[in-house]
Amino acid sequence: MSKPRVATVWLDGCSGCHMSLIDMDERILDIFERADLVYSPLVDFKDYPEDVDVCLVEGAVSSEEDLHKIKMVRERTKTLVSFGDCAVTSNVPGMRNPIGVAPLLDRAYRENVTLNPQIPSEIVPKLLPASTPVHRVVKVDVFLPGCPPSADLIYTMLDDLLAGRVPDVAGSRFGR
Amino acid sequence: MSEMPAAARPTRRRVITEEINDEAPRASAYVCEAASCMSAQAHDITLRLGERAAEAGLTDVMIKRVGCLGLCAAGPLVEIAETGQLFGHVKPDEVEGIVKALKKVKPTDTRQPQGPFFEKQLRVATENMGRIDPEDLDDYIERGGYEALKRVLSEMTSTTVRDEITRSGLRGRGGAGFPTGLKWTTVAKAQGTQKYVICNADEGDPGAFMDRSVLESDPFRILEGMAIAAFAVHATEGYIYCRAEYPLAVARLRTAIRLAQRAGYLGAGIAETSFNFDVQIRLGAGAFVCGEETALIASVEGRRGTPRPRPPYPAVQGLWDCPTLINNVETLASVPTILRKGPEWYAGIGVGKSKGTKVFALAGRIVNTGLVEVPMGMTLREIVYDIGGGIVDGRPFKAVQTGGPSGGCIPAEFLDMSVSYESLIELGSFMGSGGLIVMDDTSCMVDVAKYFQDFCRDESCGKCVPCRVGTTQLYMLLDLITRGEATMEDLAQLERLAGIIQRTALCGLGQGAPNPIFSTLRYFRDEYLAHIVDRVCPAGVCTITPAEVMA
Amino acid sequence: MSTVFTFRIDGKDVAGSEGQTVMEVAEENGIDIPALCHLEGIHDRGACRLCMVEIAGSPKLAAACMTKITEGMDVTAHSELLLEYRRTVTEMMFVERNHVCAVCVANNHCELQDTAEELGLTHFDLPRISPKVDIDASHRLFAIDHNRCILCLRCVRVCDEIEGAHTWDIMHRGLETRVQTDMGIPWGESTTCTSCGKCVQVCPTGALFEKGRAVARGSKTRRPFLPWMKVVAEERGL
Amino acid sequence: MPIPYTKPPAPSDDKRWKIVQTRMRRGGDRPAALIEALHAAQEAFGYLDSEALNFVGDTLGVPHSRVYGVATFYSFFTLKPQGEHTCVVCTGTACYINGAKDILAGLDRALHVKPKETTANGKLSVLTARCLGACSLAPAVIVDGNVKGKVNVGELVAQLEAM
Repeated sequence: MSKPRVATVWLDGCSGCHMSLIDMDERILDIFERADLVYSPLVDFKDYPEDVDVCLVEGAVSSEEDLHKIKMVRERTKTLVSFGDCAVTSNVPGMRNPIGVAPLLDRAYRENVTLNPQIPSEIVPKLLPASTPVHRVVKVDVFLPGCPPSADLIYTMLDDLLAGRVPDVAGSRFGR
Repeated sequence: MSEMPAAARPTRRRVITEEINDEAPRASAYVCEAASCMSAQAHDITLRLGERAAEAGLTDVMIKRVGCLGLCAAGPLVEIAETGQLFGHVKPDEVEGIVKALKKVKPTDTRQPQGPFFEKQLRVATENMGRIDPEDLDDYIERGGYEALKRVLSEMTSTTVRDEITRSGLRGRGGAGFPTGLKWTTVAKAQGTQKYVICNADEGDPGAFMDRSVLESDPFRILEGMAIAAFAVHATEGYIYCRAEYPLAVARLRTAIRLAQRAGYLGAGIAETSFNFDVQIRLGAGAFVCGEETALIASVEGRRGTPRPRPPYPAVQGLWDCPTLINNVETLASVPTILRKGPEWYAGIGVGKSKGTKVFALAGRIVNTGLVEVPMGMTLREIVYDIGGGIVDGRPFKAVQTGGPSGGCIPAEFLDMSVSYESLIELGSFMGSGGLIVMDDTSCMVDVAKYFQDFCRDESCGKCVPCRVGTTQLYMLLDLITRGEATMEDLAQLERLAGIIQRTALCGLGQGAPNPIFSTLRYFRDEYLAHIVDRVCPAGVCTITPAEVMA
Repeated sequence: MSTVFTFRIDGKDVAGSEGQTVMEVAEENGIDIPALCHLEGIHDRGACRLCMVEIAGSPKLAAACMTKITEGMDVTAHSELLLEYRRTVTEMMFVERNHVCAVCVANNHCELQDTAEELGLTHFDLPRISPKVDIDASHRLFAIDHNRCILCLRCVRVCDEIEGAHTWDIMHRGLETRVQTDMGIPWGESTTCTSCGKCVQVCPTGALFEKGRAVARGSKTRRPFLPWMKVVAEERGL
Repeated sequence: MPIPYTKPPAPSDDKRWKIVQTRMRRGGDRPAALIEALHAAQEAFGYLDSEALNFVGDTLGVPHSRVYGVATFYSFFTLKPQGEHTCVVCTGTACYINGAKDILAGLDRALHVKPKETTANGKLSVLTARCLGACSLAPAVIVDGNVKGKVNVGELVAQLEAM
């Protein structure tokens, strides 16, 4: 029997959750002994493959690109994990929600820019009206809050998932 | 300025006879001067009628201002008291017909039936409504006013008064239907030397105007009811907490209090006994939640009208922490009649545990909008079709909403149900203060649920979390549904959340806020599904977001 | 001597004196009932609805902080149903304003955060309200970020009942409710504030904080001054 | 012994303060008279500014923050001056199902004024009320204190424009 296929995805987040994943130290060897890493910003795969068993999603859904990506990920994944506060609550990316997109872009690209202020239109993906948690857009199977979730929690959760158990996320909390 | 004809003295009753002779009038015209008719220039009609009658040389007629005649839809209204002939939609310059009718009245005339709107009613709390001048104490006394109080003070003890009220089976008419006798007994037995009586006239349910009409038409009755209640519970001070939105009611109450004080029916040594009781008015200031008794007390004390958890109940610890009796206007209005006619008479009316009569305000898509009082146990069909005259434009009946924002919508299949506290609760609605709002096929029930949720979130005092936050979230979910953007998960979320708010909110406003959702889901789930699954609003009320915008 | 009542909480036999609340007796017996508006030493208001308990024979839930004990009462303080209610109510507090633990001065020193963890609240299903609310940093020593306020009104009560300044109160109603100083003026312009800092100390979240503290550095040293004040007040017969 | 406390003098010699002071005295100059006093001040001045709120609070011995809390809690009190004319649109249930929404939309369309707002020229304030109890006249509005029933949006706009 082939090993379970694991992926990680990075949407609108600071990559801190991925850092915490690496913080598992030598336990990461144990995990990838038991599973194949088939897609991740940490490794060099170009496309998200079909038939992924577990995917950890870091970051909120903030742009049209994020939205497109998470829908595709959901279609190709069995167990989707909302990984860290940005994915779970929209956290820091969500702080812009009360402000609105237009004033936000104005502040960032016009008001505070002295040289040729302009709002980028082609080179960056369009922002959604609000930055939302992943489960607002697609179905999520496991929630692991934390900013970031501790390496111990990530290990326990992956360990459970790979062993086919319902993951125990007790001890996880918003923030740290 | 030219001399005004004597007849044009507007605010006196017996406009003509008073000036000319003291004999009983041969004919009388009663002009409705309650708020609804007043807003249609009813007062001009009183003036004009007086002038015209004087010009026509009628010296034996009376033009009298009275309270609500009930059939507000046809206002302004004038009634010839001797014959029962009713003139609707009267214009100030079209009073000749009434003058002619006054001329024709013969001493042998008797009141003719006025049609089912009037004949099917049974008036207890509203017995003087449309019969007396609300600013004339003598008129009230002539129709039996203060008989009950005098009997109470001369022949009865506080125990026997409470006993009679208990035996009458009277229950709180403000909504929940708590047995009035039991409440009075609790207050009477509570520890404390100082006790208070409060009349809750903060009628806030949208679509309800019973209390307003009683206050505008028969204010002395409330004062008498309060005095009897005060005697029964050993209170010496009373407050009437009235909405500031009812200026006419407040003005008439102020007049009534002044007249009653002058005549010795309020103040020290009432009716030449040792009983003291006085009443003050407190104005509300636009907060629905102040209808809740603990919030009302906070407001009378000059604070933000926020409720507190009960117990302790106000009957034990109320105004200034003293035992306080709080009764609704209609409850107190029923008291003098019950004591005059006897508890057995009252208990003989009604059905099951719902004794006596109930005043309803008919509104919405109904022909005879107005105010009616009927025995408990009458069917909805009789109220809506026989008394109410059916639906406007002959459209199909869809639902009737009772109980205000804590109530529910009852569909056509239950039109033959008899109305009582119990039957309404069984159907997922609520008696409330008695507003009946009739809806036809032009109303979308999801939109109606959203309307009430908007009301509740706007009127939430903000104290407890489930009401402050939860009502807004229910509104957001309903808004999503009416825009055609919701999923079945959203509907499940709506139901779950509604259940939690009902259980965890602090006061009746929050606990009752989900009721319109529950009842519309119970009877009109197909309309919710139409919005969610088919993305159409069957009644054509809601604006559904086009599919291409959503994609 | 006050009467002693014996009764049960979650099946455990407990005893308390007449006049005590269910919450007080539960605390004495090591039974933890979640609460955010309750704070020993100031008057309870029963508003956060986290301490709702079931009392056998009563169809309605009761706030433990405001329910006086009676002889033989049977209280259920923990059940699956109550857990669901508490989780949802906590969720409501999170989605009402804009709580972002990651950038909060009270991160890891926050009673709301703790409550969420205790109740196993891992995400929010309810729609977010995302209101635009203000931060007032006009005071010399302290600041208030309304994004993090859950309207427990501990600040209002401690300012009134303990400090006696009544600088804080609330304004508006419903979702628009905010705590405010004097006439709704900036805190720094308040003429009644004594800068005693009690409001900051009792704030369960990062809404009220000392200036100059970095993220997660806003640990509030909870000196037990409130119960002590209560004892003094009782001794003086106040 | 309580510290002796003197009531503040009226903020100016405007006669209207006398009315407010009388109403407060009738309430015993105690905190319980707060709502009555706010009613009196709003009747006298049309709205409640901070001068009036401070004066009422100081006279009755109510902390300023509490006065402000009470004044903002009740929707009947207004802390901003109103337009020359007011139009209160009833949004009770009966009015709602008989088209109160259309009235508000019509006012916004024709006069560019939303509920709780005043037109740019200061002529008209539009307010809403939770049921005026004139359900039999639905939809109803109150224009400068006079109830108008069975309102037609076009006629109402014409009437308001003519004022």
